[in-house]
Amino acid sequence: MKKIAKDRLPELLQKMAEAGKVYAPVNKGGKTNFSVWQPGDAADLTTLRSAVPAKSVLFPQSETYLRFAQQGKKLSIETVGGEADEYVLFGVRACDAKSFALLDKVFLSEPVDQFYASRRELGTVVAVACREPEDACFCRAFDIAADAPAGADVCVWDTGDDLFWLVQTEKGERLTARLAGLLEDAGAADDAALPALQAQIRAQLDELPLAALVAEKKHQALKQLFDDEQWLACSESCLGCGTCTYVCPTCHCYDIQDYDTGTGTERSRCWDSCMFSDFTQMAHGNPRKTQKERFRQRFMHKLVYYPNNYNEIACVGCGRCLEACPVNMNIVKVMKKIGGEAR
Amino acid sequence: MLLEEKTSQEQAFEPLIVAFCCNWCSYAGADLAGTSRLQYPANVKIIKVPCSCRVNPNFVLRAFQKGADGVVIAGCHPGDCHYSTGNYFTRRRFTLLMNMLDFIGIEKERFTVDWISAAEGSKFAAVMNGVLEKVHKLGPNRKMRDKRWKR
Amino acid sequence: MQRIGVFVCWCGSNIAGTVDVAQVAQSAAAMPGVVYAKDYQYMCSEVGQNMIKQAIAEHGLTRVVVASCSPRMHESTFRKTAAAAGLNPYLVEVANIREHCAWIHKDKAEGTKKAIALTRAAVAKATLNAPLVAGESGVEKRALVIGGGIAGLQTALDIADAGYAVDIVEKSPSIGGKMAQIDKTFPTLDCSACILTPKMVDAATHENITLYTYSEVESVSGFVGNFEVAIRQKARSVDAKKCSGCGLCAEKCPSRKAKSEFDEGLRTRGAIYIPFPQAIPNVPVIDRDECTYFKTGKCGLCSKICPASAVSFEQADEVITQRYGAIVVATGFDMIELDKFGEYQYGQHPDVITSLEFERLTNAAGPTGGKFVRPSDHKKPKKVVFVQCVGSRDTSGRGKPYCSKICCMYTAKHAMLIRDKYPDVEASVFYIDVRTPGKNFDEFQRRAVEEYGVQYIKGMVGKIFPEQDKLMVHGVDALSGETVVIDADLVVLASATKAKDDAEALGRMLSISTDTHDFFTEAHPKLRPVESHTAGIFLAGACQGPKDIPETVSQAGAAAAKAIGLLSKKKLVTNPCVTTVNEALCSGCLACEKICPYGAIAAKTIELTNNGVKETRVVAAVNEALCQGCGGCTVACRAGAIDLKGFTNRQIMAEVDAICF
Amino acid sequence: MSCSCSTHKRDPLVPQVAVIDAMRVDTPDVTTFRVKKPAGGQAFSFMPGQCAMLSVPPVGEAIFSITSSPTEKEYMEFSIKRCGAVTDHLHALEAGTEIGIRGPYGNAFPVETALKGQDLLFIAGGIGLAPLRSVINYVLANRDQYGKVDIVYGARSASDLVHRQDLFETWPAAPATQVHLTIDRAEENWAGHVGFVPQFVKELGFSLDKTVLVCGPPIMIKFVLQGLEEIGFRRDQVYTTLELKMKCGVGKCGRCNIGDKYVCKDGPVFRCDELEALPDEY
Amino acid sequence: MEKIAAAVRERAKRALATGEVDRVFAWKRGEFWYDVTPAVFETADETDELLWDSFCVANLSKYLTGAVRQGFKVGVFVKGCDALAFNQLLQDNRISRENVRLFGLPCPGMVDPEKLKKAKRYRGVRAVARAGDVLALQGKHGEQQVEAPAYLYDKCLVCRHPNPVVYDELLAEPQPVRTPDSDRFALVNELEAMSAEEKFLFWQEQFDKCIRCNACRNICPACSCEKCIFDNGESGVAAKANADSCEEQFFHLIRAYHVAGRCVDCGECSRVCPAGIPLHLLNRKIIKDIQAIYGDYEAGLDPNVPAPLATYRLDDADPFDGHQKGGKK
Repeated sequence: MKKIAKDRLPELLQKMAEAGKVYAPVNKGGKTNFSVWQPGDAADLTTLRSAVPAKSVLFPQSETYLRFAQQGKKLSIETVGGEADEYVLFGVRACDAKSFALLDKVFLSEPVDQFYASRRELGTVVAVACREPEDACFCRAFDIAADAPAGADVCVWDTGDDLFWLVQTEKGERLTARLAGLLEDAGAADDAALPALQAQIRAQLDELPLAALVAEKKHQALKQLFDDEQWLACSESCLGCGTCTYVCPTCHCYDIQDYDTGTGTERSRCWDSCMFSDFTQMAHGNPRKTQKERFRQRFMHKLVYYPNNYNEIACVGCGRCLEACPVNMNIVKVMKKIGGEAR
Repeated sequence: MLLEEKTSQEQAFEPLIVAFCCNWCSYAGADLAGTSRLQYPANVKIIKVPCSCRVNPNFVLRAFQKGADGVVIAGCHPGDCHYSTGNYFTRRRFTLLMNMLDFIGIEKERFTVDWISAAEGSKFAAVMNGVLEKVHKLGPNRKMRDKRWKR
Repeated sequence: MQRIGVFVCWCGSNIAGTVDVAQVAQSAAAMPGVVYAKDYQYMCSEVGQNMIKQAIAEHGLTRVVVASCSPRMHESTFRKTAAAAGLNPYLVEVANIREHCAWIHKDKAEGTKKAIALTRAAVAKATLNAPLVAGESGVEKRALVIGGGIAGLQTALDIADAGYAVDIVEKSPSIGGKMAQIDKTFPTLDCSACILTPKMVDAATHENITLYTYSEVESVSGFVGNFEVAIRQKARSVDAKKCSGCGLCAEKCPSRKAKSEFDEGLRTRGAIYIPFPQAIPNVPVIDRDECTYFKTGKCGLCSKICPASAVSFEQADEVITQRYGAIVVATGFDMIELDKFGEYQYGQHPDVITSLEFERLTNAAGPTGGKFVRPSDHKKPKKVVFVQCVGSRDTSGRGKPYCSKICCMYTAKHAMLIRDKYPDVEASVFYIDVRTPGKNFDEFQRRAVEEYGVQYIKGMVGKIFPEQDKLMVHGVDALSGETVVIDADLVVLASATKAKDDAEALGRMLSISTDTHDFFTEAHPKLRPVESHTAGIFLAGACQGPKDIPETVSQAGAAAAKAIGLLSKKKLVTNPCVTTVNEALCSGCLACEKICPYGAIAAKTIELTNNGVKETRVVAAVNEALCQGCGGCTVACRAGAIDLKGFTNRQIMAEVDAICF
Repeated sequence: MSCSCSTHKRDPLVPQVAVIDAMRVDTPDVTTFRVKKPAGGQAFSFMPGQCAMLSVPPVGEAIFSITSSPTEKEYMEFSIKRCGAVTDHLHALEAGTEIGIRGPYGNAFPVETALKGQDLLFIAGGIGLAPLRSVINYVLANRDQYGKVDIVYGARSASDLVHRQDLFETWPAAPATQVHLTIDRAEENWAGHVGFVPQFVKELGFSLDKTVLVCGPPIMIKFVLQGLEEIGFRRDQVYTTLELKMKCGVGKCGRCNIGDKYVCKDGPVFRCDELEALPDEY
Repeated sequence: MEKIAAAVRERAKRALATGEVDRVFAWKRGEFWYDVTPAVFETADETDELLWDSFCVANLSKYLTGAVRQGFKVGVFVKGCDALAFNQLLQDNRISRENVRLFGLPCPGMVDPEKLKKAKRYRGVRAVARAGDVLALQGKHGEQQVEAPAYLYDKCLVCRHPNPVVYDELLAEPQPVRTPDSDRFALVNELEAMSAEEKFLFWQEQFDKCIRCNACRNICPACSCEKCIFDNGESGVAAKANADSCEEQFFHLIRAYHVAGRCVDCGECSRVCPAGIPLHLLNRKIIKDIQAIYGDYEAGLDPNVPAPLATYRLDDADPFDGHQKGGKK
């Protein structure tokens, strides 16, 4: 294990940035989000949840990936999407790290989404353990260890004074090697302090209001769950905004749009939400006519369809939707109502 | 002589002014300016609308997005509206919009509303010259530009 | 995508002089959708037009763009050209590269660049043009004239003479209006009644004219050619069919407290009365507020003595609904109240009167039988002071900021008449300016000064103090700067004219606008002075602004001509550039309805099945015949549910994009 | 993780250039586009029932079923009905214009497995003939590998019948192939059957050993399935192809799922007994 | 507040039991002490779950549009700001007054859990009770009392109408108005005083955070269009994502403009924004301008008074006049 004094974090980021872009949680205009770190930016390791999940680095909210040029009847197409250079994604939490694995199943399954794949390939993920989990956290329901984030290339713990740095993968090794001058070897005392810190985190997790939440694949038949009469009651308060979708680290629906640049066309894709009324609107009708159907789609997808296809629930318990929903409707309430324990 | 003194950068800046003119007064005023051979810069390009009250704030923002450095709405003088009350609404609507643009940091000088009658060819030219002068001083509008739009 | 043809006009050297037309055509050829582009010397010439027609046929053009002079010039020409080639005329767009380009720029490169941009905008708009078809509606061959004064009478007579039915609605019990109250008219000093009465009789007896006196317009709906008007005929309490007009009832009526409206309150009348001897119809009316029978249930004398048993206390208001093709508003004017002008003692002292009261005072049929005496002691005054601009040209807020226009002339008339009849009476006039433009007007006023020795003092009266039986008029002679004090016996105030108090309400009913002073607004101050903004509604007389009689009569004739022109049409073609509502998008907030100056938008309830659930929803509906196509509603509509044909949101934004190219 | 350098590997969302070789107006609102690579030939290989995404910048993309048979190697055909911005734009193009194309998307009718050797009954309505035509022509091109072919096809009116040459000349002339046409309402110069497709199918009364392929408007499919069941067909004998809003075509953008199946990836061809297990959300 | 809550429950129960209404829109307890969800109650039995506490911030008025349109008779609880919203919806013809039974609830101001969180008073809390302006935070380790005003939503601190302006019956004693109205525009004034550059940078940073989730729009009682232009591909201005920053400017400017003169200043847009954009400032700027230029008008106060953009005065201020007089230059 390596370590570095916490107040030297800017130096560390600076060093990383010398080799390529570094995405880090930075507070701008009152909210912390992952953005390309610039000298002078203070990385925010206190805020647990970035307003927008870290998936935005791998799967940007909006990405122009094609350029068309037309000359008379001739058409030429240029691919401009994806990432070309190595970069570091610093400060991801366990839940967000887990979300990458869930997104991988969608985007890296055949046919592979090359734009996502390039970002996944070229990025080195540095995860940070959560020192102070919050009330809305329920990552534990999905066996995610907030005290020991998995799925990252490097794991970092904030002890208050120091950052412990534990390499997880070869990529992490390479990054660590680049930072050799800054990171120092951790001592025996540190090695002992880490389990204590982790235990302290776990103890906090035990105390959370949702600590007892069990998330397992629903056992009922798909159609039975689909026809559950609770959907109406659950969805009645839903405003049909896309807040839950856009703050969700696992939601991955997207739209494709053309933009006329005046001299050509740019095609981009952007996040979309199945909560929006026009998501499935076709010229001759809409299979999901009311908010109930759209609401059901979102949660059936997370709790039933995705698990059917990939054997895991598409939720990481980050709690963002619990915090962000304007009317406090969220996946926990749905999990408890639909085909689950009757309250 | 004056032109030569300008820096090359200033010379390169050719502002684009989009002017929405009501059919009955200001468009006719622009026609009169033409008939009277009054000069105003070619940077001003006119879009005809039946009445200034047809101008949607969307159009104004759209023009700024697409690279306009200034936008003008010209209608009949209040009280002279062909549709009797149209420009009274124009007046309220764009009083608020102008203030909003100012509030988010778009210079007020980039957005002009003026009343130009069919008989005021010279006023038309004067207003356009004035707008251009102001916009020229401000320089290109970068604040609302859609960077994807290539001009 | 469309197949667009672009035609670039040289306009001789007018355009070609500053615009490289060939380059414009060449650039146009590369614009999206353009399949044909050509330049020619004169597109509006027959050869040019044929070129367009031929290209439409040969290249299967679906849209035509002409880059030429202002569309105000030749848009209709090119539309007709397209129509002749079988293309909907509204698929034509004109790029104004002459007035808006060639004529204002000197640099050819610059001009060419701009011409290309303007053409691109026209192409972009044309791409989104939709074929539009003008609708048709019929015309009800009947006109309504609101107001039975000289303006209304003249209008009605002219329309009736042209062979169309006309109804006159007059609020008071008799037609005649203000002119009937006037003694003599300037500048010829004709007897007002002598020239008016024949017209009143003509109107009453004209086979095409129906009079609704003591009546008011209650509601107006519909649109040009097809108005539907409800007229409330107030209960006269006298059966007009039975009444012989003998006047016995009015003579015997024991109630004598009511002030005569006709005589400006200078004498009283009965509760049952005929407003004035020449009144038409010559049928009395019971003023129910004054009538003892109506107040107490007792009396009924008139009923008892009426030889024709025409008095009918039970008579009720009647509402008549009638359809009209045209409406002429001729509601006239009033004089302002003078309660804010305390310095003149009007209302305090009986010998301070208004000019209109003076007319009654000098009238042979007036309260004094034409004897020139002052109201207080019925003595002949020795010194009369006239004060002009009482409330006119007054920006203090007490009066009106405009010039009432007639006062200079009638004041001169009054002074002249006094001096003519009673050379021993001194007449002085306080004035700010003397405004006498008009045929023989200035000569008239000068005669007053020069021949009749009326003393004109430039200046305003500061205050009037009653002193014993005199009125001490304190003024300033602005020319000498000296204070002038005149010990007058009678003071006549030329009070300002104003619009009728109910003008704004009537305007709302008719969907026509009023100006700041509640005078009705003409469609264009110069070019359409007798039309209102609402098609089919015309204006005559002082309801549109202060006017004298000759002006009023000529405007009445003009309004009649406009109305006749309208009524003579078999069909009206409606402007196809009107708004339409996309009901699927409309949320029924009716913001559009609230701002429509023509009342063309109304709520409509539709039933629809939304996701299998039946719902009723309110949406806006446009009456295309009323819509004039200003497009104001489209901006009020947040959802873009209401859009203007020919100037749609998409079209204008396409123009913006193209211009910003 | 595979190599993912975007410049070397084509993303599934990236189209290739193809050219509209010819356009044939079928009905007032349907035109058939013949599309090939600029150098000639199919843009990619496919099987009957699969779809392709066509791009017309700057309007956008839309997915269409390929109506030509893969056995026609020189080109691909798309019968496209005007119903939105992309199709409007396509209809206004001229032959020779280049567009973008990507695919193939979705599964195909099981022409090489379940349909082999079977008597086939095709039932189509309106533009629904487009995907089935690919199968029909594939079957006719490999005529000896399949049993009898019956084609029931209906449209609103005679002028709305697409692929008239196939309907009136090519297919009736093919061995052991029968074409049964109907239109919704009687009209002059129409001697054929009048009535809706579901009723017509019942009237024709086919033997129950056929394998059925159905495509048409949702309401037609619904009543055809009902009718077939009434006659005695089992659901597992019937195949249909579905259409939902699609953007990516590769099962990722999240719009076209019915339950846990993505129409663009797991469909669009479904055997009707499979559909029954899915939620009724299409 | 508990006492009123009981009355609220009782009233809802009675309304449903007697058939006075078909449905009641109210609030329901969620997972946490601060977690309250709007809910529809259809039977009297369900009303035990009904709630009235310091976290009933959600405005229920907008939910009425659907139910009323389907012909149900509905009962709804309205706080001060909710009642303004109700009136605005009424003015926009989105609901009809006849089918709605309005239960007015004078509001003591709602508590912002974020503020408690920031003040580190958040951890371990399991329930919050309120008596007047005292909040009792009950946690595992006992109770802690704090002053409520410090933790109220900003919007509640400048609330002008704690008491409903329209109701059929009022279920509690009216609340006093907290702060003078003038505070409301403090931030607007501050921004107005900045230079164009500063203003632009401020908003740029704010708009950059926007994720176009539409929460601000969907919660807004003045945003009640059948289909928003930003959702309508045909409108030509629809755009889903922040492909370019100008689109956020466009969206927020036009949204603010669309609610100009109709915004009841409930502050919900800012409350629900997951990116923390002070969107209400755009609306307040317009409200301030309207009041300064066109006189006192308060959206939602009286649905019969024409909205400022639906009317005009001949002598309206003309800020444009005088830019270029005459033309005789």
